[in-house]
Amino acid sequence: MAKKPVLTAEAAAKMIPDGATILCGGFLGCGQAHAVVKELVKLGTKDLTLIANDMGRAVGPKGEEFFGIAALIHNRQVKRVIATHVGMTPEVGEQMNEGTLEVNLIPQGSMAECVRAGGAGLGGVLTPVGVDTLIEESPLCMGKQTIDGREYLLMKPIHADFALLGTYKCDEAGNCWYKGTMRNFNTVMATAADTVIAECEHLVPVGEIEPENIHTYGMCVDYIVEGEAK
Amino acid sequence: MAKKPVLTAEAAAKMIPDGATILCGGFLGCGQAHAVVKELVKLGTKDLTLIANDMGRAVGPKGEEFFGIAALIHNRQVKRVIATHVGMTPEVGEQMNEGTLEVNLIPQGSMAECVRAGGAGLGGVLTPVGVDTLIEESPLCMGKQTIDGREYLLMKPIHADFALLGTYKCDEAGNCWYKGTMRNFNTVMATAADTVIAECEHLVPVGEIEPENIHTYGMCVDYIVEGEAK
Amino acid sequence: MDKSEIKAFIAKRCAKELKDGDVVNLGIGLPTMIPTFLPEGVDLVIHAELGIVGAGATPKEGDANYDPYHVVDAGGNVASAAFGGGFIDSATNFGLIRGGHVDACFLGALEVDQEGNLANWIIPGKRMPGMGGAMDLCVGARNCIVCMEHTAKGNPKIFEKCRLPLTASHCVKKIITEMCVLEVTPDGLLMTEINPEFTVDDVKAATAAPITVAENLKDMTK
Amino acid sequence: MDKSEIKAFIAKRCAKELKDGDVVNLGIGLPTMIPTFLPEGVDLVIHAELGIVGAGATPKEGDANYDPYHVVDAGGNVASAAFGGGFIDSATNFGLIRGGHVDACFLGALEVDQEGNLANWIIPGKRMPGMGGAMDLCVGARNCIVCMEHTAKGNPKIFEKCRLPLTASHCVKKIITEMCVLEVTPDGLLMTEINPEFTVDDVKAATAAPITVAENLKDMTK
Repeated sequence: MAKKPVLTAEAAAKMIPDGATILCGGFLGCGQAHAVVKELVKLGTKDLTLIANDMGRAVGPKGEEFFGIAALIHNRQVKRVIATHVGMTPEVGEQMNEGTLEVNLIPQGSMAECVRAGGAGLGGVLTPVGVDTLIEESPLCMGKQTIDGREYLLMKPIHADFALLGTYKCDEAGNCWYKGTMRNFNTVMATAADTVIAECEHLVPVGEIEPENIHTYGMCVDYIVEGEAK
Repeated sequence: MAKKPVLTAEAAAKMIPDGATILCGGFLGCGQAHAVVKELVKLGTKDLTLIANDMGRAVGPKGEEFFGIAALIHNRQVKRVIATHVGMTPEVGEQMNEGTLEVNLIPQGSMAECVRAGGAGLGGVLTPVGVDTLIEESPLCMGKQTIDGREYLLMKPIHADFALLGTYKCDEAGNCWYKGTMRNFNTVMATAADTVIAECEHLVPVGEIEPENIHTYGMCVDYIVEGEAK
Repeated sequence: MDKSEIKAFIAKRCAKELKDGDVVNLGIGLPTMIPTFLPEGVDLVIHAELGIVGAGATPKEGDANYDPYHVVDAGGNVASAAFGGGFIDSATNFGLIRGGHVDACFLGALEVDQEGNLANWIIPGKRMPGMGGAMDLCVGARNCIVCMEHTAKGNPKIFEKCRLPLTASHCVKKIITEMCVLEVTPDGLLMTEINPEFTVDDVKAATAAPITVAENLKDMTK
Repeated sequence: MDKSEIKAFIAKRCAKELKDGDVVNLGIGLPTMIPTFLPEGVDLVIHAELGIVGAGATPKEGDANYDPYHVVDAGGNVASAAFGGGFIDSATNFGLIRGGHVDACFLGALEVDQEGNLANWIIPGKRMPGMGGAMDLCVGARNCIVCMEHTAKGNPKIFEKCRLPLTASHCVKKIITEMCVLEVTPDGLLMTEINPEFTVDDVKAATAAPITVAENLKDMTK
């Protein structure tokens, strides 16, 4: 199988234009593409739509300032956020109240499933989660259906221009393996974007990840970046 | 975590009553619970509904007669089959033509997705696959919907009384790992049955399967059987 | 009861809901105290939204498995997988939640009502951190149990009908507070157990919904 | 052309559709011959329904990776993962197929028509082996290419409208036979290449649908 191109974090970030929609893997910064995100901050790429479980952390695990994509929020590079929880980045709420940031909150399982649907060619997701809640009014909800006597919301598939994965090991064919809780949304996000950039902490030779233990398949990855976990 | 009970193949097969609906992991017998199936054949459990990619093979990889669940078909223990392909078990077609076996064919991806939906609490699957085909008339199809200008079939979630998994390694907590192409439908089937029996070729101590490399989580498994791949 | 003892008292009663091998999700705060009170031999599978099926003890700095960048929980704290536990992706993980593979979830409430409706994620105009995995858990877990102080600053939290936006409707099966245990039934709230420090009238006065008292009302401390 | 050469001829022309790194699914029979004809430096990711992303060469008995009980293909034959390939479960695998992650699928047809409709899985009352993964592949692959002999025992297989039950509608982008290459366009079939052994009239006579001949008709052997 062909090797995937390996880029610097800067070169990868430069591929992302103003106004892009980005699926950002990671959960409170764990499993996020930190090196590429830092370059996006430097570049000042603006009007981004970020789709991620959360917007990173205002304060990192060891006291870092703006851990993960929190820095993009702080830097006011984001115009819209689709997330499940933004409690650890108070600036999201502030910018929303100012009217400079659109925030769409959806349940964690629905986000995972909608991204999966976007990558798997499904027309939508029929989930009981969100029935009788504000989610019925979300722009991501296409209506309510009763099936076998139970109500379900029809949620929209999510697909984006870019996906930024934060992986542990990545082999030269693009196969990825995530340590611990890094995997989270990364595996589904890898399937649901036009261009997929896998940042890894360790670029390894093909064969180091057993064929049975691949979490994200190389065929989903377009570019590899050697990065860091923080 | 608690250890899962380890049963003999015979004891496991005896838990399955006449008329049961069974999700059978495996693809042409690869990744099938061969030992439990053999005991079901011996017991003569009847009126079974089998849900599986295929009905095994009339002839096994090394010339075996009735490889996998093909033996249950041959033994006329099955009243209904939901499958994607039955070309390697001609008796399925014969019994169908005799009117003694109901056969529902659905596309492979739809079967995987319907079983996944059954295990994941989704109301149905909206897939473009099967539109304008005989699948529209399948008992597993609940209708057609147009979303964003494209037609989709709404397919029924699949859930069963039992799931029989054919795994390679299983640890004492029920975590499973599949070698090669054994995984196929096993991982989704493990989530979509009231009682899940994991047959394994190798019962291993907890820890031998890395926490990141578990394919089927022990929380989904009710019983373990030490078996064989053939 | 001393204010400081209330949480432990509730957590202790919650622990009685669990049996060996149960898969449970514990919300932040009070619910995380529940495992402390499990009897010998009751071993749970702790399910964590962030991707741990069978979470283990919290590692301390210096422990071999202390890894704040790779193994964390939904609060961002360092976490671990228990012996036999595993790591999982979010889609599969929430499939298990929605699919009824989690036996119980314990969580707090801003408001809960006699129909089992729960509000615990938003106060319009004030707090909007997001629902995270709460909606999925309330809908998906086989048993959704609210554990909380019975009142907030003396005001009721249990109503005929929630006023705040819901987390999920018709999901709560049981409410466990420092005063009593309430079951949500088709006929409304049924008090099955009481803390002998309180009278039935105390409970009724602290609750903004009608309560039926079980014929066989038990002492929740026993 | 000698009957025995036809399949290789078609497979050779099919190979020109592919570029380095493409993810392809090859149906049984003729399509499996395509990789033989790839130019140097064109490396494909062979996608197999049974759960291989990046399938490798077929192992022989005695090879270290010969494992007929654990690594097989959708025909039940011994298979392998290529260097860099991986094993995958069916739900994820077909998610990739339906989601447009497979660049091309090559498969045969019982019938194909000018609207790109394809029938290749059932002859009512006769053959009903099941569709396996064919419906998913036809709908999901970015390019669905039919490669087959132009006629069956002298009878046309390319129609204005398929008569047999469809595998999928409006899915076929291109038809490659020993006579010609046909593109399915909104205006019907467009012949872009021809085998110089045949005339345009030969092709038309063997086809039960109108054919438009491209202005710049090319030699498919070049």
